[in-house]
Amino acid sequence: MSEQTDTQETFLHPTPLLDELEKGPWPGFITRLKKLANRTHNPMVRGVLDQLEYSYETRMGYWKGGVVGVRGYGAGIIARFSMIADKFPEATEFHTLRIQPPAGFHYSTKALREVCDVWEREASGIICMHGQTGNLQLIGCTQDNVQHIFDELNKLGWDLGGAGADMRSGMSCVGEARCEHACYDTLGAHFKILNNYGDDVHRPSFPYKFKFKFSGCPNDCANSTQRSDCAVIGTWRDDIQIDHEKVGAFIDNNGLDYVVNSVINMCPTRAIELKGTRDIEINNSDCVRCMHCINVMTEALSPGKDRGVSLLMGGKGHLKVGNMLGSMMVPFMKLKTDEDFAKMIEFTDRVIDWWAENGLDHERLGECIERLGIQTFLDAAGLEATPDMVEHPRDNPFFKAAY
Amino acid sequence: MSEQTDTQETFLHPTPLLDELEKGPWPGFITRLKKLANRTHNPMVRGVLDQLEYSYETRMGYWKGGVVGVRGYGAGIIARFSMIADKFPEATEFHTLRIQPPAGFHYSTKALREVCDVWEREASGIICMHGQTGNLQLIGCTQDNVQHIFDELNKLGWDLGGAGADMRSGMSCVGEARCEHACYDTLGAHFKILNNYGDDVHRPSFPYKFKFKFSGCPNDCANSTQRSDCAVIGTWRDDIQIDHEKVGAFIDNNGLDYVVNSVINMCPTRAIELKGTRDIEINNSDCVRCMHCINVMTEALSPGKDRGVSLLMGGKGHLKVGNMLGSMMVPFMKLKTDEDFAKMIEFTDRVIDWWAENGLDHERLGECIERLGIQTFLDAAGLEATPDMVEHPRDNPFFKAAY
Amino acid sequence: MSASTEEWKTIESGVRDHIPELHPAQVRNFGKWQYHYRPRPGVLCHVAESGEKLFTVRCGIQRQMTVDSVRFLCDIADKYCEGHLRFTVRSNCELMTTEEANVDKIIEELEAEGHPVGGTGNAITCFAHTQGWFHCDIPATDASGANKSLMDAIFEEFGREEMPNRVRLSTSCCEINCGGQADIAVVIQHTRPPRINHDILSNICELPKAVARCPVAAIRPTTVNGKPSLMVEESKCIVCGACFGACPAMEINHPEYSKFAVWVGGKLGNARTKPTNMKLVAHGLPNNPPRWPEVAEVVKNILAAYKAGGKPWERVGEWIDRIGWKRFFAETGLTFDKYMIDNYRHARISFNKSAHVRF
Amino acid sequence: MSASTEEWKTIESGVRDHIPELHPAQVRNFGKWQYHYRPRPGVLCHVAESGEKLFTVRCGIQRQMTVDSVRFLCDIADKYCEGHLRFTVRSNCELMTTEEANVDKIIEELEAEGHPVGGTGNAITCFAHTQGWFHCDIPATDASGANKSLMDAIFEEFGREEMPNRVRLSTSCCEINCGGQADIAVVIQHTRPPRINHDILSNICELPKAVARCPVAAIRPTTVNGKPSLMVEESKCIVCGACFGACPAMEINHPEYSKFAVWVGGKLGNARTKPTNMKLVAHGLPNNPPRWPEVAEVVKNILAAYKAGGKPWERVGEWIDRIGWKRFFAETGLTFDKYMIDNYRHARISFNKSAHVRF
Ligand code: SRM
Ligand code: SRM
Ligand code: SRM
Ligand code: SRM
Ligand code: SF4
Ligand code: SF4
Ligand code: SF4
Ligand code: SF4
Ligand code: SF4
Ligand code: SF4
Ligand code: SF4
Ligand code: SF4
Repeated sequence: MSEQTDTQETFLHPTPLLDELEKGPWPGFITRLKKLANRTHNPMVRGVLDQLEYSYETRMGYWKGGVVGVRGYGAGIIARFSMIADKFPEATEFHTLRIQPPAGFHYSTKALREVCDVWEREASGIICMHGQTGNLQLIGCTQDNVQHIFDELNKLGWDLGGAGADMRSGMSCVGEARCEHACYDTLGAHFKILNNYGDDVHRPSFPYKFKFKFSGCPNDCANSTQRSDCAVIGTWRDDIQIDHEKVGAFIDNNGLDYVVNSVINMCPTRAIELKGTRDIEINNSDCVRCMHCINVMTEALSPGKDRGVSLLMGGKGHLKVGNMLGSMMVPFMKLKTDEDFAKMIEFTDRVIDWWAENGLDHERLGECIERLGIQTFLDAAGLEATPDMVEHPRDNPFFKAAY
Repeated sequence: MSEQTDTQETFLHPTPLLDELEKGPWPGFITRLKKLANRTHNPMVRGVLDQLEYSYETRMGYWKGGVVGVRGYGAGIIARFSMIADKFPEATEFHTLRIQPPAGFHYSTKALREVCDVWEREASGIICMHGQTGNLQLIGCTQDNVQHIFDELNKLGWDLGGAGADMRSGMSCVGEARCEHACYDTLGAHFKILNNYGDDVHRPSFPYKFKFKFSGCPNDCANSTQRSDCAVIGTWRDDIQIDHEKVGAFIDNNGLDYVVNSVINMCPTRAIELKGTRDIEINNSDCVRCMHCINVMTEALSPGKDRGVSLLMGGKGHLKVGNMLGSMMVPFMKLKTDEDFAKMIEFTDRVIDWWAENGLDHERLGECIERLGIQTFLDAAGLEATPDMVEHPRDNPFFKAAY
Repeated sequence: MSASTEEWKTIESGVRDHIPELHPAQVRNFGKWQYHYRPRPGVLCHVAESGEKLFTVRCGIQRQMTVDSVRFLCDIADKYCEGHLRFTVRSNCELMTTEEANVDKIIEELEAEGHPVGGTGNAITCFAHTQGWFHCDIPATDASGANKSLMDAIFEEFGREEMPNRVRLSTSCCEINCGGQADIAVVIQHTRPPRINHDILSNICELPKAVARCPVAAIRPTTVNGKPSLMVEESKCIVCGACFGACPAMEINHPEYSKFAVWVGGKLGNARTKPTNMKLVAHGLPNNPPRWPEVAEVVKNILAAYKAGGKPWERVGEWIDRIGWKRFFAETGLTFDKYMIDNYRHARISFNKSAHVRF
Repeated sequence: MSASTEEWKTIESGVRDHIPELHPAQVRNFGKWQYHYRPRPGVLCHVAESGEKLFTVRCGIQRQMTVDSVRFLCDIADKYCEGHLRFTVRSNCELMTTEEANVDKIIEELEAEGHPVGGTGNAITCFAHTQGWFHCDIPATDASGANKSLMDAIFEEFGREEMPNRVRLSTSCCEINCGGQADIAVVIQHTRPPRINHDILSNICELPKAVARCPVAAIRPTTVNGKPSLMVEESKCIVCGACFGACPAMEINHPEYSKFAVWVGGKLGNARTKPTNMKLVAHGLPNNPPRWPEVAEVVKNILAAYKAGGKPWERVGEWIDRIGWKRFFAETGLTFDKYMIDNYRHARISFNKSAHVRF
């Protein structure tokens, strides 16, 4: 080991490898953690840095899981016990609370400061903003204290998110709160739908995890297609709105070649035609709602007025089967009125019930559909087959129709 | 049954359903078969028509297989015994000789008439031109006579093709014999390579069938990619030959818009650029040798001069796995000199040996590669991996590299 | 017919040498062709570097020929083609001559005998078809008859070059699909698991082979009347018919429940787009000999929609790629149903894994 | 820290209501935004139907934050943003103001504290990264450290909008890939079958669960030293690491043999082309803390080639689709090898099933 480079204080043990991460322009987590430890003299933070330094040295991880929870809940805490607590007793425990943030990751400073205060007072003071599933992750507390901390946070209006075989916390793009493309209120939908499944967030009873993600339009800024079991993506059924004057202005400003090369030629179905030299026309029955032209000419074009959502189901990561993208199951539904929401939840209830009954242990919805066949799923979900669901009809004759 | 509609002769029994197939403008096989029977009074033809009529009535087939062969060969005859010989004794036997035609289905009338004469004299007189694998199929003889017929044909220079778990007869497009696109001599290659495997054509010892098909260029008029285990497809490595004057003439004749819409815009990799209004330029490193521009502007464009073949392997039909297309295994090799052929056969020997050793019963090469993994296959075949072999690199992390 | 008497020692000659079989002009200009054009539908003219022209007349034949019809073609070849002729990979016959003046004569004689001239360029050409009830041991229909009926139904298009691009057709008499992939294919579809004929099974069937043949392990050994036999787990069975090929007692064909399916968008060559498999667009059509009118209707509708909507050089599958499957079903009047969504091995690959959607 | 004493009855409040958390201008113009533009990298200006403008300053943070750094951002939000702030799905922080004049001040204060401003439009943005040695129980590396090192290496591009289109990056500390699909992803790759720690296995492992977790049935029950244990059939094992998640005794990580792999062309949204999975383009790179220079080198090369060759709006995968994989490997100096050809479940789908080839 080389010499300790941190000269500020002596509270910390030497971490020469980690100190290398204090170099360079990107905000450094080591620098901040060290500052925190030096200010608060929190031994857990020191212990964790020591163990991390040891990981950097030995190139191995040293956390193991376990069962840590709060009263009445079966999930929401990720337990971490050091496998080498004898070496680093200060790192013996390092549990994480997964807190559900407000939809779209919006915070008042008041709310956020309250969390910080509890977390500094009661635990490590380390906060991950945010986990890839979207949780506000409060990293680093002990088993003893976890109930108390949770109670404090719960009093402030915070609740735990999902973990294990349950409904996971949702994620939503900023949507109508600050985006002109949003075709529905992602934040409201996130709030209503996740809270409808509150019980399932807290009490694992599914075959495996289930994630909702909410994107206001097909740009899918919330990564819903790739990373959720049920992607709720804004779309529209009528024609793209064109402000022809602004099209003309756009062409004047950017040049005709830019419009041809970067808009017309990039439409995946060649649905856009140039009209003369200062206008375009869109053949809306060929448009697949990809957003590209609207993205580029955002002042001149916008989604239609008859807006709603598409539901894509079965997305998930690599594990075991290779990455699965969610696939189109409900091409269009309205999602605005209470009735619309009731319908949507009736539908996802049917889907989740079917999966809960049929899914194997550790089997995601997409895998379950794949194993049992899409026909079985469609019947259970009460869906009619449409060509929107496929890139193309089947290319093998191996099916048994009911006739 | 309705009344017999055939008024020419009384040799035949009534076949009212088949007679319906005598209507309409397309050449009718029933009409010709009836004419043949009426002229030759060959009872086998009558019996077969009777049984076929019965199939049309009952919507079921009535042939079963069996073992019929000629001395020293294990394949080449498709045996057919009637399952209802008691009903149609004249149709008791109806075996087929699969004869290998000359490459590209070229015949002198002399050669063809000789076949006809033997076949009318000794058997049914029914000839299928051609089977989908490419055989000249002599349909309809008895077990008793099959050796004699084969001897007669063999004396005339004909030999049997494949059937069963063996090397099947090859197929080739007309190639250099009448096509300006041909990048190698498909007929010569068919002749040399199939005859190299003559023993394997006649004596089944493979896990299953193996087919070669030869197409002179990527238009693949011999359906090699879809329908053969080893597709030999002509291609070129250097630049497309352009006669710029003829490009100009083509544009003059067909219009600029035709060249833009039907050539430039249809190039799969957009490798073609318009130069002014009377010429084009091709970016050959983007060209994927699809043939389209050459097909359309056949006078002005032609394949490069450094010609050879690509080998695609593993193509086959639907059965059990869904249709498998052959896939690129050897992007380029020369196939002109004896040395080139020796190299090619050395390679296909290696592939076939590997498959013969590793293939399960009834498992085609493509299925075997799929089951054992492409890496195993490449190693056995002595091939280096190249990006030409894939549409894209793998999208899952589930492999074990040797390091 | 006489039985073989003398002992002829087989010469394993293999493929017959093609050189003597070629038309002399093919030999003269071998590898030296420069371009071709089509003077009219059904006629090609290839021009060699030497300037020599070779005219080809392509005509339809019945594939299941007789010595008489072969000899008829030989007669024409002797008269006009220096004693040579060829056949195409799609069972058409090609008569070649260097004399332009012979072309019309050849056409006249062919047509007089009922051989239509056409099938070139952007015309439809003969169905690649298979053996069927006429010869195969596992067919559920007759491919030659279906071919004849269907070609009658769309006959005009053989002699016209009016499609956006060539249209390859095929028809197969069982799911094995010896007819291959095609722009439009008509294939028998099994719809019921095999009924097992226990009477004959134990005599004719290699049981383990039949068990091994099943791709989904639906066949299990069992005992029937004290004899070793087989049983099919019907819920697993995907009615592929593979077992029937291995064992004739696995009766998969049925006079009523063997149905026709129609497939589109198969592509064999590499022009523009890569080769593609064909896709299911209609099934459950009756197997209705001798003329299969219901199938013909579907094929005609698809052809009409493609003819009306395809751009020059777009093959059927390329046309659909452009307009989308939703419009394909709308424009052909066919109905998409849940069975058209894949549920076999690579099923999810064909799902619409995106928010791309048309309204 | 004090232990919980009184009994608080949990309120299952679930997701916290977002309305009070929004910036007042977000509430006023909810659902009424008309368009936006980017005055400079890192700054968005959204214009509402009412004409009101909302400026957003986006800055990089360290994701694994401390209460101090959160409070720092709150201070700025209190000063300039009416007491509100938000974070993005990629762990950037966004500070919003209706006062154009505040923008420069916010930027100044952020930069002074080491928070770079950028990540908008066609810039690169923060790696979606994961827990790693810092917290996870199955990591083979440290994603936070790798993220820091890699962001340092390509730092300039965060503050510039000079790429053809946005570049999404991710890094994951095991093959499970919690970081998700990305234009360029850096993921630990297991390369050796798990070593089984028989000492602890029988105490901590639900054996049947571990057996069931294996996707290729490589794990079998066995007996070791008289105790029930497990064994791995190494030739079958695809080193996926799934068993390690189910049972910590299946030790898949290794200080030397856990390697880095680089993936490209993942796409999450639907703009133009459908979402796509990322593809393997480099593997066997050393897991070299604390700075992982070998990995940074590869990422930089890919970015440089893309920056030079991509057309406006083309994402990494779309650029490669256009130029072809052969040129991608040539232009990035990476080496294609046989392991990059899929041999898993849907392998053959990714083969080049055509004669399309580039030279
Ligand atoms: C914390 C987090 C990474 C991060 O640093 O942000 C994470 C961390 C873990 N993930 Fe994850 N995943 C996290 C987001 C994801 C995502 C991304 C997403 O949700 O958008 C995915 C891909 C999407 C998906 O759902 O498939 C993801 C796919 C997985 C998987 C593989 C699931 C699959 O079917 O492919 C596992 C393995 C498993 O569940 O057995 C997994 C398992 C784990 C475990 C629980 C490892 C384990 O089995 O013990 C990790 C706990 C780490 C820890 O100590 O906190 N994690 N994981 C993310 C959750 C934070 C949060 O709640 O906000
Ligand atoms: C005769 C022919 C159809 C025709 O009328 O043209 C034919 C007829 C039969 N085919 Fe075929 N196949 C014929 C070309 C094809 C082709 C096309 C090709 O070769 O280009 C294919 C698709 C390509 C391929 O090789 O996969 C083809 C794929 C099959 C298969 C499925 C193979 C697969 O792996 O998918 C079988 C089933 C089997 O072998 O078990 C099969 C089996 C059969 C059998 C032997 C049925 C059986 O198992 O008893 C048929 C014998 C019929 C008979 O009575 O003559 N036939 N078969 C073709 C051969 C004539 C010839 O030798 O020239
Ligand atoms: C004669 C034949 C080869 C043989 O040795 O028998 C042949 C001959 C020619 N083909 Fe072909 N093709 C022949 C079967 C095929 C097949 C296979 C098939 O039909 O089963 C294909 C693949 C079809 C597919 O992709 O599904 C085929 C795909 C082509 C193409 C590419 C068409 C496309 O744009 O997709 C061309 C290019 C063209 O049309 O200029 C072509 C071009 C040609 C040319 C123009 C080549 C030439 O310059 O001489 C020949 C005259 C074609 C015409 O009809 O106008 N040939 N051609 C085959 C005639 C079949 C028939 O009787 O109808
Ligand atoms: C803030 C954020 C949503 C949120 O609620 O947090 C967001 C916000 C916007 N996105 Fe996004 N996107 C955000 C993550 C994403 C993601 C997901 C991700 O990064 O993990 C995607 C999918 C990426 C993919 O396809 O792999 C995404 C794909 C897009 C696209 C499509 C880009 C494309 O051409 O492929 C647009 C359209 C555009 O750029 O005009 C877009 C456009 C936008 C616009 C312009 C929408 C608008 O009018 O307000 C927003 C400003 C973008 C900018 O940076 O210039 N956003 N956007 C996310 C910022 C992440 C960050 O901090 O870097
Ligand atoms: S997904 Fe659409 S609505 Fe949501 S932030 Fe992105 S661009 Fe806006
Ligand atoms: S949204 Fe996409 S598909 Fe629709 S017109 Fe615009 S670019 Fe084309
Ligand atoms: S495959 Fe090529 S060379 Fe052969 S006939 Fe067709 S176009 Fe000519
Ligand atoms: S051969 Fe095909 S890929 Fe090459 S330039 Fe011509 S059209 Fe393009
Ligand atoms: S398609 Fe089936 S029934 Fe028809 S010839 Fe081929 S194997 Fe026989
Ligand atoms: S029809 Fe196919 S799936 Fe059904 S039992 Fe026979 S082989 Fe198996
Ligand atoms: S990628 Fe693997 S190691 Fe990293 S956080 Fe996710 S599960 Fe843990
Ligand atoms: S690493 Fe994966 S494949 Fe290997 S034994 Fe474990 S679960 Fe099975």
